[in-house]
Amino acid sequence: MKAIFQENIQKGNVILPELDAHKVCEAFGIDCPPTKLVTTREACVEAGNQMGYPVVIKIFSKQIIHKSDAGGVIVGIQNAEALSESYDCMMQTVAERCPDAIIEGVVIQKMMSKGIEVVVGALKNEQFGPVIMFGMGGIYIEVFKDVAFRLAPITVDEAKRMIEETKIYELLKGVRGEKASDIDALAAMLVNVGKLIATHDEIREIDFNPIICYPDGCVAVDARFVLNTQ
Amino acid sequence: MKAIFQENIQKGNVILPELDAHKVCEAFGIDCPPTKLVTTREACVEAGNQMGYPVVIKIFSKQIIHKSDAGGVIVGIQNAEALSESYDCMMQTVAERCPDAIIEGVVIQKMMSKGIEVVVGALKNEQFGPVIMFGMGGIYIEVFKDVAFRLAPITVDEAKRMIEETKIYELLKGVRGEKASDIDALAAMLVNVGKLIATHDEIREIDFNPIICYPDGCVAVDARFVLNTQ
Amino acid sequence: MSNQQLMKHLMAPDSIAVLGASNRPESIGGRPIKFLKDYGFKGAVYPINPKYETIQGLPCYKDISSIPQKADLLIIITKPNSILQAMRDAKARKIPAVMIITSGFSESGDDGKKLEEALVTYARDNEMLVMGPNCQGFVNFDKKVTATFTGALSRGNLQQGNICLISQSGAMSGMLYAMAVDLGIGFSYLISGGNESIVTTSHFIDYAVDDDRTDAICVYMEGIKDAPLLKAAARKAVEQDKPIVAMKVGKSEAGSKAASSHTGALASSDAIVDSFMKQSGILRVETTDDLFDAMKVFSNGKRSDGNRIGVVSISGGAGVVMADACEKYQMTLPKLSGETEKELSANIPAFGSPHNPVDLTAQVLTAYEKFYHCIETVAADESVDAVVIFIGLLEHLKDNLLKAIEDLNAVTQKPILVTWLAATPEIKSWFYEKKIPLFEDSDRCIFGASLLWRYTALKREVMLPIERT
Amino acid sequence: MSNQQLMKHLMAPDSIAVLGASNRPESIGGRPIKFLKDYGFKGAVYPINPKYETIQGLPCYKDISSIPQKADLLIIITKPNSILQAMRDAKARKIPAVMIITSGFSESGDDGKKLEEALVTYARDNEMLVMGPNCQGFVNFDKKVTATFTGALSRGNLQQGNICLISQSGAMSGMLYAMAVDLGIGFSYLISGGNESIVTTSHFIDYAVDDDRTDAICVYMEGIKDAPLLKAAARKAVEQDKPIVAMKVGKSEAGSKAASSHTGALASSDAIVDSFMKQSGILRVETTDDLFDAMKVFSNGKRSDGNRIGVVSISGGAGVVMADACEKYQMTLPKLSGETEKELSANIPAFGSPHNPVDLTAQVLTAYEKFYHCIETVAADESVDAVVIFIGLLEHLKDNLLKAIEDLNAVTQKPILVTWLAATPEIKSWFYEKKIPLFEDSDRCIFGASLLWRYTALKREVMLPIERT
Ligand SMILES: CC(C)(COP(=O)(O)OP(=O)(O)OC[C@H]1O[C@@H](n2cnc3c(N)ncnc32)[C@H](O)[C@@H]1OP(=O)(O)O)[C@@H](O)C(=O)NCCC(=O)NCCS
Ligand SMILES: CC(C)(COP(=O)(O)OP(=O)(O)OC[C@H]1O[C@@H](n2cnc3c(N)ncnc32)[C@H](O)[C@@H]1OP(=O)(O)O)[C@@H](O)C(=O)NCCC(=O)NCCS
Ligand SMILES: [Ca+2]
Ligand SMILES: [Ca+2]
Repeated sequence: MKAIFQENIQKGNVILPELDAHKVCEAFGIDCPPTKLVTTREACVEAGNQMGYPVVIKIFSKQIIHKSDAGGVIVGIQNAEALSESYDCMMQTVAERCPDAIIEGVVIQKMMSKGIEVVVGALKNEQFGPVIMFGMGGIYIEVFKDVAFRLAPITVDEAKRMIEETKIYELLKGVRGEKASDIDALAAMLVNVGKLIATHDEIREIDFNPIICYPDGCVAVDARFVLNTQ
Repeated sequence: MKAIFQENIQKGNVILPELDAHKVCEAFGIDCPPTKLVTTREACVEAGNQMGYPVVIKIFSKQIIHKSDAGGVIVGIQNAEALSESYDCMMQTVAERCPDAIIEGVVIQKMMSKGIEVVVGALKNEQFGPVIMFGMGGIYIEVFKDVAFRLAPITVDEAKRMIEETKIYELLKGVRGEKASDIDALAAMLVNVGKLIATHDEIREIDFNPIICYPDGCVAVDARFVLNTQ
Repeated sequence: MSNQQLMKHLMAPDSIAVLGASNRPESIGGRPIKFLKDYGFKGAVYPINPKYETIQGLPCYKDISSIPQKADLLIIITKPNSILQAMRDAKARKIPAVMIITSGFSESGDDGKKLEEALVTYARDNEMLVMGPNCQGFVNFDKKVTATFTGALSRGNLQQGNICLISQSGAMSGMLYAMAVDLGIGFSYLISGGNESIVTTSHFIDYAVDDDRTDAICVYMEGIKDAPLLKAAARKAVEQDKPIVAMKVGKSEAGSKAASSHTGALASSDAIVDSFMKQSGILRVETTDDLFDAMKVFSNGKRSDGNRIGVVSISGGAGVVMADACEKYQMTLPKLSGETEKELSANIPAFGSPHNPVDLTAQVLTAYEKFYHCIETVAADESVDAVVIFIGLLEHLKDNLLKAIEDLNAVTQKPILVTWLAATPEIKSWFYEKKIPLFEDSDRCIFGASLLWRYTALKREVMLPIERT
Repeated sequence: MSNQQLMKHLMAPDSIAVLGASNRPESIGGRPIKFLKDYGFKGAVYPINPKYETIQGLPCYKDISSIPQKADLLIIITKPNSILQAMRDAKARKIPAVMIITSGFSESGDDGKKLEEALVTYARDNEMLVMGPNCQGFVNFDKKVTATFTGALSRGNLQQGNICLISQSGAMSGMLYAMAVDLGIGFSYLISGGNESIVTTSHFIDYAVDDDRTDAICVYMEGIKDAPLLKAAARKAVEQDKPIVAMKVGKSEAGSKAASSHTGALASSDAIVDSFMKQSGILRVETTDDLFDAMKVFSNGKRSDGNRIGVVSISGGAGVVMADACEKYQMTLPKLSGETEKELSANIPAFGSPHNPVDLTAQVLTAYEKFYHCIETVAADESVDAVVIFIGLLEHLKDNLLKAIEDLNAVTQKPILVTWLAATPEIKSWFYEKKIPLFEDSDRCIFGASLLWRYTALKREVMLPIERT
């Protein structure tokens, strides 16, 4: 675990790359969408079949910053045939548009279905040490400030109280006859994020934005770790 | 105008059918997505080309209540070719699944792009008469109760104050460098909805949910008129 | 006769008959007579009760027909079943206005409802003005008309002033009055109309807007009976710059459950009343404390032009509290101009602060001139719409401080509000007399300032020409 | 020596030396001497000042070395540059604790900061306890230690009780005390520690938790200096069931602008302090009024087991206001049991209501037995966690009403809170004496009840066994 952070800090990375972030999450029991780095069309299709459709593929290359502009992102791929075609198509387009880039492979990821979006974050406060945050997702968070904070680490009970403190909790409980989200899973995730920030000096800030909540689990779609590089 | 309501009330319709609702909106300067009832594949494609892609098509038949189950809804059609194929495909599936239904045609509608979702509503209050409502869109409205009310009709100034009273206004103004939504258009729509409810005894309640706001206009994607049928 | 002229018989009678008057001064039937005598009502009072020759020293009459002269107002305090006959007798005696204290009408079951309907029909048919039934009554402070049995008047003071207080709850009316009296607030009218079978709160408000002695109208409101009249009266009030402030209770009542739309589910009756008030120019507040704060700031005729507050404090600590309160009540603490800060710097020791919220330090307070100069400098700054002065304890410096505040209040158009923590009774009385709003909590003081601004904003909105539609 | 024993020298000294004592009783150097004399401090007081033979009638000493006996506490009120020497002299004289009122240290520029650093270094090296500098001082009400110059004590009362009030703002400390005194609240300690260079608010809180005479600790807080100690003290307080209530100001201060994440942008320092308090079991309130309400409810040792309030009112109107307030403060008005309602129905006239909020009507109040029976019935209902009684005016019935309330308070474990609108001074004093929380606004009363419940909930959360992780 430490190794991942140290390595990236030595490289001068302020932000942990996606695949490393996934590794960290996995080690701390934080679910992310199934994601895999592949280097052949066959491996890609096999991965797609394994994780189930729809999937997204993204080009993996240090030289390509703006993946979309390079034709390096294809979303909503519904089956193996389309995946195979998309793979070829992406390789061709990227090669045309960025002839100098070294292509290390393609990241394939399961596309997550709709659910209730929330945010989980963490940071180090000078005075109080590690702090975690829970709040509503999407663009609304900055306007409604529907967030709760706690000093980390926290217990499951504390995590639940954090969730209950927000208004988004009403939605997580299920309104208008909709199924309730998996609040146990969400609380467990908060506890885990708390452990993570509390035990790693290398991390400065964490943003999971959004986390999608389902009746049976919740998944961190975007995991952003800001490292302590100085 | 009156005629549309009277006709539906005579038929015992509590809810105004979509195409009639669109007519009412048009007459009152309330933008809806371009929508057309067509009866042939050619007319459908022509309509699609005219309104621009992507489009949605929906079967139009009094006998079919659950359109989706009958294969009577296809969304995300990206071009003329796909539209033509989709039309044929829908006709065939619907005919198979609902052999007894009388098919009056197909409704084609432009698919709206993402924007900020708000809600506009109106109703008649026993004591105070016509009332209009403005608020945030989506599932959040019931939890955050981010709504403003006014007795109708209202002026443009009052409409703007209504909008400014809500927190969603912060988002409409544009956060994080995003373009502001067209608040003038939204205010004009509120004024028009106010006129509509204030001048028609036939209407009991109105829900425009959602209205999608763009930097250049706003569109009522779903217009629901509840009629006074007693 | 205009509504206003008719209402005058009720609200400003020259002579009053009391049916069911009692010789026991502490009983419901005895109190109005006692109060009319004690507080010096100048007109004629005719107690009516077959049991007595005299009541509390006044000649008593056996029935309405026996009173020696026409009365403007008949107060009725007899059993419900006697009311209709009393109305007929009043009609025969050409008494234009009747106030019925008696309960047992629409508030209590079907029989009462029928009785009230009969009463209303009779009054309408005969063009008689009826206040109540089931009402606490009213006080006209200028004419010393104490047509009420509220225990609040038993305390021995009739505090006259420019606030008209209307309470739809009878019990609350006396309590609010008594508390406001302790806060130094004076009244033009105190009114509680009971069931409002004919004369409604809207009528009282309409009447008060036209009343010369009333500068602001404060209402404890449970519901609105006559919305169009209230709207018209509120419009008139806005034009005459008389604030109407309503503490409307029932916020927590649930919306209609049977709604068939999203809008219907969200539109609670409270939300709709709220819009009505906003659009009519009625300022809504939430608690009785809020209502008292409104009385404080609107007893004083000054108005605020904006939400920018210049704070002058004797302590740095208070500044943070003020900033918190400003954020809470949507007020701001503007940056003062360069000249203002320079001028302040020249007068404040280095451990103070010339930035808003200005920290004078205790040192500046010992001399009238220095203190006056500082608060005057802040008040004169163009970026400031209202001045808040924060003081605590320091009763030994009160002569300087009060004189400076009074002098500033006289020369500036801007509202001056004072927070004086732990003020002595003497200091409080001084502020009450000068009608300079005084608060004992900075949060409440900023709230008071916010009421001034909210009223101005509301007024502007309601006054906007209709053409912009 | 344990921290608590060390702190005793400072907080409960048997003898006090005052360096810079003055013969002018109204000056900063004169007041502590005056107060110690006036309020009857039993220990030795040694004024030190080379200018005088005697000070305010006490023998005066020319320097620290000359005092006849060891002092527990040295109060310093001389110029900043004299402090280090005074510390050395105190050390030589084996004085364990020093309180420095003088300003001109870290609060005022770089020179002051250096002076304070030197002071801290000296004190640490020599294991001396230092309160201040730049502090208002403290009062130990039981021992009559008035080590303070606050003007609040010039009013001539030392109101002893069970609340420890700590204010990080010196000016606010006296003002809060004076206001609380007017609300009938009594104190164990009044403390303001200034720059907290060595002894911090956390130390004071820790000390107060262990103090037998303190039942609740109320803090006016600007910032936290020693979070781990505060957390430990707060934990101890929870275990001993002593509420710590903090009015933490600075809510409006903006979050860090330089944040590189979403979380960072939202995590204002206030939000983080807020979580710290929640997790430590410190109850946070917002305004000074809130703080006084906390003092009222926590002066009384009763605790609430839940958020369900049984309201007994003399007026139907008050019920709506209570319902509004309950919604605002997350309290509920539960349905009473069938038996309770039946019992109430048998005692209340038909125009009252046996449903929560119970409307007794004025009729029930005239007899002690009936009133007592009704409030006792509500208090006994299992669905009720706290009882709120609403009264207004009615001072002529006070003997019956007060006796019933007192008797109920004695037999029930549940908290009794009273809203008495327009209560007379006599009625107020009665409540102050009985330590039954009295409010003059129903909204505030429900807020007070909510504090009781919030404290219980917070306590339960903090006490939860850690194993559940
Ligand atoms: C009106 C009310 C006070 C009368 O109560 P009461 O005292 O039981 O009734 P009484 O029959 O004794 O009448 C009261 C007085 O009027 C006199 N009276 C009775 N009938 C009368 C008549 N026809 N003509 C003249 N006087 C009459 C009685 O002699 C009595 O005087 P006394 O007290 O000196 O003996 C009572 O019915 C009532 O409504 N109370 C509630 C009032 C209230 O709360 N209003 C709303 C406030 S928000
Ligand atoms: C400490 C302070 C009050 C001294 O102020 P001052 O009156 O200007 O100072 P002085 O030099 O006159 O000293 C005060 C007294 O101590 C005496 N004194 C001075 N030096 C002394 C010494 N070395 N030993 C003994 N006594 C001494 C003086 O004679 C004087 O007594 P007097 O008033 O009877 O003449 C002042 O510096 C200060 O800090 N004020 C602010 C205090 C404050 O606000 N604290 C924070 C509250 S939140
Ligand atoms: Ca006037
Ligand atoms: Ca104790």
